[in-house]
Amino acid sequence: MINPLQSLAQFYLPKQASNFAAETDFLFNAILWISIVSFVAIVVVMVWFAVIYRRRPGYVPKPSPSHSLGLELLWTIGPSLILIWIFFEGANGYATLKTPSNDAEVIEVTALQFGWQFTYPNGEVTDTLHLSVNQPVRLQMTSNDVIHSFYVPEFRAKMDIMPGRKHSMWFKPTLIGEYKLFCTEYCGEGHSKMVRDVIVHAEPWKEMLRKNVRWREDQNHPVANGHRLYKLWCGGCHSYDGSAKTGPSFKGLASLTNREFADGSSLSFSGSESDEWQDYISESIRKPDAKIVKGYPNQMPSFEGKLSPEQIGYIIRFLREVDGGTYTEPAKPATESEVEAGAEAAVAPQ
Amino acid sequence: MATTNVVRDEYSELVDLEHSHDHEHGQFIAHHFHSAEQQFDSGKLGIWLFLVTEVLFFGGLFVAYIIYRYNRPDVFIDAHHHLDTLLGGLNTIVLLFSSLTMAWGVRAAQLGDNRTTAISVLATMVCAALFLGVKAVEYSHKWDLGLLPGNLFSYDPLAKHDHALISNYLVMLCVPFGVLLLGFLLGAILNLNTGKKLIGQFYGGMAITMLGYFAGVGVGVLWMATMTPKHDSHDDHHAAVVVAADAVRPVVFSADDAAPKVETAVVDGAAAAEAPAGSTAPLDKSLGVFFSIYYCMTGLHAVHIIAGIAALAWIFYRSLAAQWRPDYFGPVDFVGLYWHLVDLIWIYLFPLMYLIR
Amino acid sequence: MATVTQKQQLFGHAPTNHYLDASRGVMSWIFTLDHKRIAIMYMYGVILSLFLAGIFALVLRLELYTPGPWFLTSAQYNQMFTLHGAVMVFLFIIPSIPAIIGNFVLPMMLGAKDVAFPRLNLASLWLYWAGGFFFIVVLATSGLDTGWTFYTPYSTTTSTNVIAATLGAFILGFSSIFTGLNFIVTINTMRPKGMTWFRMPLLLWGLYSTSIIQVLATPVLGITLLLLIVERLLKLGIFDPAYGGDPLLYQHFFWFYSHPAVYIMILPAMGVISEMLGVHCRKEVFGYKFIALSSVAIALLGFLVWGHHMFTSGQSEMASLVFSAITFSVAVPSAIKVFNWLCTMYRGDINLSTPMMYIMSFIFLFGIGGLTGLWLGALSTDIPLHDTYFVVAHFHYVMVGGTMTSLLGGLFHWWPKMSGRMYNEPLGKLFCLLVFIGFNLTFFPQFIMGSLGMPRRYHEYQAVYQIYHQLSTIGAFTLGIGIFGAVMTLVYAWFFGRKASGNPWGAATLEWQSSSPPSFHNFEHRVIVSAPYDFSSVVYDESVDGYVPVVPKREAAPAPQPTPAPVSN
Amino acid sequence: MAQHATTTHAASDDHGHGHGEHFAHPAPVWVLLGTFGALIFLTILTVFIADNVELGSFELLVSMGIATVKAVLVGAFFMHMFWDKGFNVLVFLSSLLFFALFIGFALMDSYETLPNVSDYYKR
Repeated sequence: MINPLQSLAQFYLPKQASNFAAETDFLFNAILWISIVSFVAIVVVMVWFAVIYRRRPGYVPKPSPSHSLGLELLWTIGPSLILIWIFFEGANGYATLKTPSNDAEVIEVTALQFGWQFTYPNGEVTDTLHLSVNQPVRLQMTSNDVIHSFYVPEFRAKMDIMPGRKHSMWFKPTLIGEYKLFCTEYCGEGHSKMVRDVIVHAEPWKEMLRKNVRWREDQNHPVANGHRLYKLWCGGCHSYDGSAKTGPSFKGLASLTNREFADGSSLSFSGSESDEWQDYISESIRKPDAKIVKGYPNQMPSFEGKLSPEQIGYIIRFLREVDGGTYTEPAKPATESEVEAGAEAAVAPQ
Repeated sequence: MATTNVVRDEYSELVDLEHSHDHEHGQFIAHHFHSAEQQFDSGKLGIWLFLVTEVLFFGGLFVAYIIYRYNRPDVFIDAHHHLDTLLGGLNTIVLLFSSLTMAWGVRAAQLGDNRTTAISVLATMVCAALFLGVKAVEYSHKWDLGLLPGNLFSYDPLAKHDHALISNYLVMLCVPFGVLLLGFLLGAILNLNTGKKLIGQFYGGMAITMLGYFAGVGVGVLWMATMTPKHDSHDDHHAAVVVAADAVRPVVFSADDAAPKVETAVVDGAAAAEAPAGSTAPLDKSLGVFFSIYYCMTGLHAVHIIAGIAALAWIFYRSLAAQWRPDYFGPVDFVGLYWHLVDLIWIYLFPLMYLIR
Repeated sequence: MATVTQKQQLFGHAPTNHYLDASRGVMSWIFTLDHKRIAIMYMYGVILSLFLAGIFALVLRLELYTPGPWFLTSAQYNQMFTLHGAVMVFLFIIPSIPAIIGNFVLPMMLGAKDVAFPRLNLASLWLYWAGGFFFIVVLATSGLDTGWTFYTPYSTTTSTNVIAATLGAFILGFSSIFTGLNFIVTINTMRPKGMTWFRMPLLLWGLYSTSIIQVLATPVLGITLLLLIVERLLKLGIFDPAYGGDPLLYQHFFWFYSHPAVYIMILPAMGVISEMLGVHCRKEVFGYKFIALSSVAIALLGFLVWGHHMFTSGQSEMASLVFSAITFSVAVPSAIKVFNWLCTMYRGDINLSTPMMYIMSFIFLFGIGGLTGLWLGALSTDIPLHDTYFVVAHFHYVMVGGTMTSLLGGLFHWWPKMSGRMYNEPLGKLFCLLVFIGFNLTFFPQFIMGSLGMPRRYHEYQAVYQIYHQLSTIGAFTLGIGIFGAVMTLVYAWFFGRKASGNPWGAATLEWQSSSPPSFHNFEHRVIVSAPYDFSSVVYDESVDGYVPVVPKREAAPAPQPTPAPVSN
Repeated sequence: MAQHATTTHAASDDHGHGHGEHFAHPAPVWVLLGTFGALIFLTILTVFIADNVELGSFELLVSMGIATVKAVLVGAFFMHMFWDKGFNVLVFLSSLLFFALFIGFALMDSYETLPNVSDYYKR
């Protein structure tokens, strides 16, 4: 049995993918039909009056009262009652929204210009949000820089994330699928690029995490480590395929021979193995305001203390890899010794 | 659509009424008002509405003050060591006295006694300038110590504070008033000698006002001089307090949290960048927020005092020109109301800033 | 004995020395104290701002025709929407009706020669220009990309010219305060004898309520922007969390002004609609007291609801509940007005003129704008809709559909008085229709994409929303043509229109007792105060091609006199 | 028709009379001096209390109370509110009402969200 109103709703409402959706949509539709009825009534009456009482030869208006306390009370009290009902329905839904379930899994969310980082209970960090169906989650959210906002339309859930305080929200995904996560508080140039995927898995993601499917830098290829760190920290502002983003692209960065800066100075490099180049990259990550690339504003935050020297080394390896503008996943290193060798090679000069 | 039933004779009556009452308008009644009282009532309501905007303008700062005092009571209690209650109290009394003279001036204007009005308004201006002089000493002393707003805050409780009694900042703050004093003196002498009595008296009065500023500076410096030994020991005592507080940072939000963590870098980023690792006692910049609010509130108040002096000067000139009459004293009353509001705001600022214990 | 010539001089089009001709030269305009000239000069600025910000809007809409970036970079797009919003809000919509129609009509409705403080009025105009100049500075330098809300900490860290823009808005705030202060005093102390509070025209109630908000709320904007400037310069640490500040506090400061400011925008529009409706239905406005008092109620309640802009911001749940509840209480007085307007049309003598078209368009658009507010006031439905295109559509329906529609309607209605000329009726109606269609085509699709989840202030968007964006873009250009055409119709009328009589509509309020355009001192004769919507107090007179007041018998004035014989039927 | 034309003349004929001082209310000298004396006394009192009396959390309340008494004195007598039109007094008091609303809501919100801020710094 298909509810015709329900099937109509698919044209103006996203899928219902969380426990809030049905309740919120009920109120949405209720207000919609209340509005349609009252609006149509108003417009019909207005147009009808305008037609039959229009000024025309031979038309003589009949006298009519200029006030009526009864009518005024009617249209004061009538709408008031409806409004009170709407308020309570809204408040009810809000209460559900604000009362987290007891068995909620906690995921830490860090928003930064212009990307997201999700830290799961076992310490794994990803840039897309992985959830398991029917498992309530509580997001503990902080911002690295300016105000962001976490919004997944299908979940009917939204929460601003302000720097300097901790925000918390919860929901229970109820529908398997892939959704979009939007930033809905204007946060700067790359605001509209701060869109990531939310994947609701059929099998419990939690189980996968228990099996310790977390990224271990010491067991992965340094370039793969670098790619992962790029997605978490750099990808919001820097492309590696040469496309324009907030900051300069990484394409051709490793083969750079000369870099001009906003203050008129410049640096020359003799290849990406040279100390000058590696020092420059390392400094740009830790103290970005020291050298601003010509043509770009001084807007990059410092990652001092957020990335370890090893991690900066992985990023440097990644930069060399994507110099041509494309990234290919390195084959998994075969032996432990290769991994160790890779990790040593990756450590950046200080 | 309708026939006219106008009584045509009436038109001639309608026409002749234009300008019929213009001759009744006195010198001070604008053309669009019917009477002195209507004009006075309009002005009075206007100035009250202006005061309403002033209250809400300052209101924003009071809200900021109360929110931060509520959020960080310890910072605010810390802060009172740096404010001199006696100078603040002196300034309070000076402002209250200026309110008295202002009210006296309004009364005299209402009675048509222009001479008393001029003297009262002059006294009010001298008090206002004196207030600014004391304030200049307070400000410059704090700037010497590095008690600056927000991120500029660089007060180091461990450093020795042997600064000159008359600091460079104070000299800078005195320069404009010195220039004005000389200008007014010159103007007064020239005009009185050439027989332009009115403007000469006005310049003379303004010169006396500027002297009030230097009187305030003098009082402030003398007080600072007598206080210096005690003040320094006070600072030393306070240094211990600050260092102790630093040990348990971030004390502001959680007393039970012992060591400052890397994650607080967002807050301490600026401080950490300036203080090299391993140096003792990083600056507690949270006190800077108190001084942000302190300078915003007292600074905005000082701007209002300066604007008040300008308005009072206008009243002073018109009093010398004997323009007030029992049916025309509005401007004195309106400037008076403004002046009392400035006083009112200080009445609240004084305990909020200086009397926190 | 009065002759026909004399009557024409009094009530017909202006014979000699009207306010436009009273003195000549640029200086006589720049330093004028005449409220009518100040209104005209405000009009230049306001219409210019409308066109400037309108062009920004068209550029934005064109860019959004495709999901990916087209001809603007993200940085340029962000500057465009910020400047569109900031110019529209601070330079167009807030001053629009009070500064143009209010300044021109308010003293005349009181039968007065000028507002209470003509010099303050002129200062207000200068401050408006000065504020506008700062926005030009912003345009000429590094622009502005914070959104018109200047939210910290983005506004304290971005490299664009936030200081010039906030300084401009700060100055415009004072311009607004001065206008409001002037209007309150004028209405309070300069009402003529016989005009009690409840015999004032409804436009005056609207302007009075607006002025209350301007005086009470705008200073808070002033201090907020001042603090923001100092925060940027000195890193105060009041709003910026990097130095211990609280961004949520900024939002409280900002919306304490900016929510009431929404009513600064719409209350005068409601006043204009109430005023014109009576005239063009030639019938006493139904439920006068309810319309009048609901304006004041909206103005006062408007101060208690600012938190509904912050439902998702992390403000406390208690605050959200309280703000939501009070928000719904504001809906009631708005509903009262709409129902009363409908009842005014009942059994009216409805003149289907261009202003009447704008009135009906207003009721339609404001109806949608108001009703969609219900979703945004209710907590659970606001959460997914907040900061999406649903909100964009909602406030455009209220601000543009409401305020701009009634501004245009009001200009058509009072144009004969301002210019002394009649506009072209068929052209006026045509462009009104174009504005109506274009407006709905622009903003109705935005409701749908908003409820589907399209966030606002996005340069690039998901392809599923493209069809709505395309409709919206087409609508925007239709709307642009409509507005441009309507303004051009008025400009044409100013120079080439048919001469208008003193009272072409048969309105009973006092400003229509002057000649068209009015003389320098507004009235050539003593005004006759009657009830504002007593249309039996004016009768049509062929000799002046307009309406003239029924002059009371001498012995009857000023005591109430019996109702004259019905004249119009 | 509820409101029919009750017509009167706008520019009243009787505005010409009474250019008197009936709208001026000079304050008596003893009131001014008495107010000033009370203000000085209260200033000294509030400093004395702050320095010598331990009031704990009531301190803010007491000092604000004294400040309010001072403000009322200044308002009533120096600013002539005691003799002024009721409407003007209402206008001024309304500013305090709206200020109270502003501060009330902001403080209520700040009070309830303080844990979110302290949580952040505790981490």
